[in-house]
Amino acid sequence: ANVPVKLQLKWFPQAQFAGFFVAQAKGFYKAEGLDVTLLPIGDQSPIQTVATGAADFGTTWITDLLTARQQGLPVVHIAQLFQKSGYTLVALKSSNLTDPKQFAGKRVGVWPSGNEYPAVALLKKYGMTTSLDSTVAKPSVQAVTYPFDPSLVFPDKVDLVSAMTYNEIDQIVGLGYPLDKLKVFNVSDFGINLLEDLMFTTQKTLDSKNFKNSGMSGQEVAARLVRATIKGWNYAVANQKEAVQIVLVNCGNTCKGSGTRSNAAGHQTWQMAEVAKLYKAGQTLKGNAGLLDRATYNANVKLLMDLGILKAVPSAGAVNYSVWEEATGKKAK
Amino acid sequence: MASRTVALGRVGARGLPGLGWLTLLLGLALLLAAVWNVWNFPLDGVPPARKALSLALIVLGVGAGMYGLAALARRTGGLVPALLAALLTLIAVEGLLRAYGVPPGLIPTPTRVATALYQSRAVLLTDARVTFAQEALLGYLAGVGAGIAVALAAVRFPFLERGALPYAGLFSSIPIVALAPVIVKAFGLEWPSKAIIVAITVFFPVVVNVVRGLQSANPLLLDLMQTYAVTPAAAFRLVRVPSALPFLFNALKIGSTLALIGAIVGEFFGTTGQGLGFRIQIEAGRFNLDIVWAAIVIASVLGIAFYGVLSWLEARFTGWHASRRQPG
Amino acid sequence: MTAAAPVPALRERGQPAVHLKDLNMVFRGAQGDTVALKDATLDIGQGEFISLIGPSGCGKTTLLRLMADLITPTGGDLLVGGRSPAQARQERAYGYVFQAPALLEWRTVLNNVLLPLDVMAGSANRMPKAARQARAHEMLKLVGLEGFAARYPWQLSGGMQQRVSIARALAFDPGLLLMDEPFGALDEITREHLNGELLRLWQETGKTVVFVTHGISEAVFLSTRVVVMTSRPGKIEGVVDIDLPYPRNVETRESPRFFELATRVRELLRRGHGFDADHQAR
Amino acid sequence: MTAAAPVPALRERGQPAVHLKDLNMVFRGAQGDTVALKDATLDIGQGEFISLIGPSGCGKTTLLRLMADLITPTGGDLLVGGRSPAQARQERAYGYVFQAPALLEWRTVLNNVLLPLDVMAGSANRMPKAARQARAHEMLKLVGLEGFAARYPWQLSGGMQQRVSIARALAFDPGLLLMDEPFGALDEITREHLNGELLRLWQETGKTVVFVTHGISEAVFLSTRVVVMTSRPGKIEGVVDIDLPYPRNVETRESPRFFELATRVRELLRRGHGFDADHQAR
Amino acid sequence: MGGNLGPMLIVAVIALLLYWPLMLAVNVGAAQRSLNSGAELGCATAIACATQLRNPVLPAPAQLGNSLRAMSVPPMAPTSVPYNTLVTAGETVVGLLIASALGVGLAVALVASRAFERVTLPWLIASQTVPVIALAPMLAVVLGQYGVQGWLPKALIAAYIAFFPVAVGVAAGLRSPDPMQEDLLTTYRASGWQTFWTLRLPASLPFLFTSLKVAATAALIGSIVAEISTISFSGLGKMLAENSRASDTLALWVIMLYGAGLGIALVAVLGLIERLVTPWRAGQSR
Ligand SMILES: Nc1ncnc2c1ncn2[C@@H]1O[C@H](COP(=O)(O)OP(=O)(O)OP(=O)(O)O)[C@@H](O)[C@H]1O
Ligand SMILES: Nc1ncnc2c1ncn2[C@@H]1O[C@H](COP(=O)(O)OP(=O)(O)OP(=O)(O)O)[C@@H](O)[C@H]1O
Ligand SMILES: Cc1ncc(C[n+]2csc(CCO)c2C)c(N)n1
Ligand SMILES: [Mg+2]
Ligand SMILES: [Mg+2]
Repeated sequence: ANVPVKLQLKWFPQAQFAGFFVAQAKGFYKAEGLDVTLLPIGDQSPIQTVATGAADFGTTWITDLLTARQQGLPVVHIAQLFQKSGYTLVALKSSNLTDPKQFAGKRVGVWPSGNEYPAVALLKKYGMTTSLDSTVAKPSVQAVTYPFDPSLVFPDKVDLVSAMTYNEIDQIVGLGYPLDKLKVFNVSDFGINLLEDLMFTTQKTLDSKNFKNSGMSGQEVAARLVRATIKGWNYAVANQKEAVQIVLVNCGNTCKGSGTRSNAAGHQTWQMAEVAKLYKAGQTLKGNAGLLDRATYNANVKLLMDLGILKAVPSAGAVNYSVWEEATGKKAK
Repeated sequence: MASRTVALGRVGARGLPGLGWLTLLLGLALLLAAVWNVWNFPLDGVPPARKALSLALIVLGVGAGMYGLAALARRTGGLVPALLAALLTLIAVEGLLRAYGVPPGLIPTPTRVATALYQSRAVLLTDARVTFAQEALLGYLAGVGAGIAVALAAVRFPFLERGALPYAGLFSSIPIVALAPVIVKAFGLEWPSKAIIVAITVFFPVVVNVVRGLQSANPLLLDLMQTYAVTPAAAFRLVRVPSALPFLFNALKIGSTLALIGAIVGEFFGTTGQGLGFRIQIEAGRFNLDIVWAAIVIASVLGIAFYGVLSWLEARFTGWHASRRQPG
Repeated sequence: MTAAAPVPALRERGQPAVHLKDLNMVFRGAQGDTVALKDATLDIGQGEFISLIGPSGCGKTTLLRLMADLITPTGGDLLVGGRSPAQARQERAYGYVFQAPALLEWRTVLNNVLLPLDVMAGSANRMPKAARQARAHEMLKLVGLEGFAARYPWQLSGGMQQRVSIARALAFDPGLLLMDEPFGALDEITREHLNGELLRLWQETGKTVVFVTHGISEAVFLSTRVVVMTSRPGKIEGVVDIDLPYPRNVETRESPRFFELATRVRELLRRGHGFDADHQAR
Repeated sequence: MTAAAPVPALRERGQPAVHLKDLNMVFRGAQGDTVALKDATLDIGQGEFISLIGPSGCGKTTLLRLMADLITPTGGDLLVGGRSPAQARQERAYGYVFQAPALLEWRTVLNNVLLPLDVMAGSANRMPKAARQARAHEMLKLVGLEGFAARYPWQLSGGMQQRVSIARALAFDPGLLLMDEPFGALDEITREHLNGELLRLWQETGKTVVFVTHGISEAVFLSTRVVVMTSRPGKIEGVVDIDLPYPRNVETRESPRFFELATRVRELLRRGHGFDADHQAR
Repeated sequence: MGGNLGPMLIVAVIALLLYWPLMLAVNVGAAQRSLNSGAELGCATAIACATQLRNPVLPAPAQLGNSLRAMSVPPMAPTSVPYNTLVTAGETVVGLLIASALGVGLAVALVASRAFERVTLPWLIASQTVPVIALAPMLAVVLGQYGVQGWLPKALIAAYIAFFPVAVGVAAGLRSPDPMQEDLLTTYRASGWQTFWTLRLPASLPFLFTSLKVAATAALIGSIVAEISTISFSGLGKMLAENSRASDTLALWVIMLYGAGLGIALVAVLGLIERLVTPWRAGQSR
């Protein structure tokens, strides 16, 4: 019998997780002896479901993982899928904003719940502060929080709005603002490359000698999971049309865009193309899909410490390279 | 609601501070020992023997404490037993969380929450001001005012009572959460949208209760007014309004708890960066659950105070009412 | 009875204080109609003291409520002081003591008695505030409750509450008093005391009184005429003229004539009663 | 009175049914103590019919509640059938008719009458279900309500409700009946009818009855002795032996002796009354 | 309520008539701002756009009707609103049942023990003033730790929010019998249980139902919040969350309508049960 594994995604089902859905649909997980359930989630952090054992593995982004560890949750990074940040701030071209330096005095829309850090980091880099920082009395930028839907605030209530390249930008287009009317500030272009979709688990799972009485160790289950997932991603990126079809089967109400582009197939095709760009970058281009780039990681840690979000350098236990090594048979450099 | 039970301030006959206090103090001591026993260890570093000892102490301490508290509560009224119960529970929880090494990112210990409460007091107070004074209070006042106005109209014009009031009953069973996103979308992210959510949630119970109250006037008293041939307005003022007061206060108290919850939920659907709901949401995302709990503590303290003030006003203005009479 | 300018009193007109002719009252209800009053005919003279007596549910209260314009007859004629009941009510021509005390529980005893005076302060029979207070205290004294002015109604026994409501009805000195079992909740001695007071008041002021009671001797003792009613449907069974001499006092109650009249009333009552009427479900 | 095995009746013991010696009851309250009963001494014989009469608030209800073990005296001796009131209550030695009907609104009239039989079904005076039903119907007939068995209390007039509560108290055939103004809400004819029924019942069964009333003639008509009480503090002012012959009927009420006794009671009442007692706030 | 039908219909018609100009007024503003900002809405003027905005402030009746139809069929598909309404209804009902059991038990304890009341009651009141909604996600996480997943945590959170009104209402009800009625049973030497079953419990039923109606709404809020904030594969809350992310305002309106309908239906059902269980109140004026 296959080993039952619960994997916590970090959002509702969509092409952002194409690799996982493909691995499942194509039987890559089965081939590894795993019976994987993919769990969707809304606003909450995937960390908590994994830390409490409601799920065995999860995907999240780096800030979430490191802040959680700082608060005593023993979560461990095991694979890095997206090598590049897809976080952007979007303005109307007509606003004549061309450089982050001009953001002072503007209103910036950000998502709460820990999703606000890339924006904060970018602003800080240009010497600006926000009301999100509780220690600041007179912030130079007014931050507006809202639950992800850009139409709530853009363009009426904010000058700049948060958007993932693969989702919200297309939603904004759907609201009636084609790309040529938008100015997109990709935070990774400004040196803020806080890493996103990664895989993690708990130290306890990794340490278990006999994962759920399967006869396999936790480490081995993790390695098989990572191996099949990378295979799934490689397939999805290579066969995007097919991948989108597989995603659409899984996504119920959640896959549509908004406004005039409120059509699931079209929106997910956009999304697939965009996440493929985030996947096919950095270490993936060097043939090391799934590997966490040490330099980027160190830069991320430094950035978070500069922001005051991390109080100390995370212990070495925060990242486990051996799972990736066991999964790929390569040596992590 | 709890008209008969909310005797928060009454102190019963006091007996000798005997066995009850003694066992309670013993229980507290045992619990403090349990906490001290596992105080300075890393989360995953509590030696099994210490953990076992603390658990044993907690079981004994809670047992002794509850026994003492029960004996005490039989003689002591007012808030004292309840506060002692809270103290007992908090120390026991502190001990349990420390003994099991529960990470603060999951459940913070009471001492951490207290610390956060102190350290973040400035921010939290500003948040509380926005959530309470602007969103909850203004929304509450607007909702109550509109509710009373509509209730008066409904009683004045029977057509409205028959045609519109049933809808008020129906609307009052609509869940706020289903309402909140639509309203935030319609009225924007600033505090007025939250005040509107609050106003709507408060509005319906006020309408329903005030109408019921105005109609609860003793028909005999209305007949009496007839025999005096007074104007409808005078009959209203002399008989209907006083009869409605107990019902109004009931609605005001229900509304007070709904108001805070409405404001906080409203903030989950978008803010300009202030408020207790915003704070809870943002800090939960950063795993700063100590601040989250501190915000919750502030919200409930405000809620209790709000409720208390209303109860006090109720006692002042409806002291004549049957439910407030001393027996005998 | 010094204070309060008298109401433009009914008795000045020389008409019957109350005039009923074939008066009918039918309550329409979901489970059928109730004939509460059938073809009642009666003239009550100025300054009379009329008692209504009859079994429970025979329409005594209904009759009083008709006179007070609290309900409208379904047939027949009704005049109060020569005018329609509605007009009489507008002119505040009568005082009404309800079967239950009907006190405003949020007003003290004194303020309850002051209520009609306050309410009418704006109208023709205006009184300065001090006079109103004095008048209210006087009325409380009359019913033996001057020590309870500052109490709330719930602090009083049922009988005391009833007395407050009597004081209240007397306070504005109406020419016509409609009293629905005002002394029902009182013990016999208090009751007799108040009977005496009421009689005195009636004699001194020349008011017309319509008085509902279950007490035969009370009715005989107080009245100029006793009207005996029967139930299902409510009808006037007979009228007994009470020719007892004045002043009426303790001896009156012990006179053979009193006994005779009481027996007449009892007989009439028994005739129309049929205790069995209650045995069957309506 | 055929059904129901009689309770191990008090009358079999040859002791007074109720024995009071210097009985005191003081209610302690925030605004001071109320002496509701002061040094009451009285022996009630087996099979006696005792009426308690006295002004409102003189302690009549208090005395009944003491006998029923609903409150505990603050001083003096009290024995019910030779035992403590508590024990008498445990033995279900008495039936109590409260001043208000105290019906359970969710039970039909019949089920209200069945209530004591149901509650006691498990105990010594057990009765099969059919017998209980028959008994309840019999009691309803006695009070003239057999047509109303299936109604709910709110569908009845106040007087009818009171009669249901009397039927309920009689249902389990207690040896001692404590009745607190049971006929207060009834018109005089119905009242007289029930007086007759109660008298018949009492004679047939030899029950002991302690009966509170405001009606002097009712008290005289029914009782073997009338106990007159005074208020503030509640005391026994005097006891009047009623030596009227049996059977008592309409003629009894018209006899000179009846009149004499009633006057005696009235005098006693008046003596201890001091209508003025009510004038001052407590 | 039958006699109110005519006036209710008239009011409904008036409300609908007033809705149209109101909707136009608010939407024209929004459309104008969008057009000013250069959006391509597929319509030329603000007036023209007002009834066909993708994100209207107030939806046009036709839009709402279309969405309602589209989201309601096929009724039992996992993506349709009726199906998800049923899911939420199930969680709410189970939550309400748990809340009733808990609330009644608590009420009995409160009435039985003065000491228990003194120790717990202030905290029960406080628990009402705590934004339970903020606690729901954490509660779900804690429950998840013990393998409580799926619909059960939603029902438990619903129960947590709903038990208080039940407890307070029933406690008041258990205390409601007239002291004289209690005395009556004392004279029968009725046991505590007999007094409870024959007197207190029936006396508390009207109170129970009044508070159950309040609790039903609270439970509905609880289960929707729980669906939003915990892992859910179905339910109104899950649909709200999804569609809010997808900027689908019309869908939000449709879901809201279904939620309102569910709340109203729950209260109506309770009213029906109340009539069956308390027949003695049938003709009484309340
Ligand atoms: N509003 C009403 N609707 C229907 N029936 C009514 C109404 N008011 C009174 N009745 C009926 O009219 C009849 C007379 O009632 P009324 O109150 O006048 O009796 P009463 O003589 O005053 O009795 P009691 O001595 O009990 O006060 C009764 O049968 C009663 O049921
Ligand atoms: N529970 C109590 N607490 C304080 N005082 C009480 C209590 N019960 C009765 N009293 C007082 O005791 C006195 C006697 O009351 P009780 O009810 O026995 O009078 P009663 O003779 O039955 O009067 P009524 O004819 O009005 O029924 C009254 O002054 C009353 O105020
Ligand atoms: C469509 C879509 N929108 C937002 C997120 C949430 N999210 C994922 S990464 C990130 C930024 C942090 O660097 C955020 C906000 C998502 N997963 N999918
Ligand atoms: Mg009447
Ligand atoms: Mg009494």
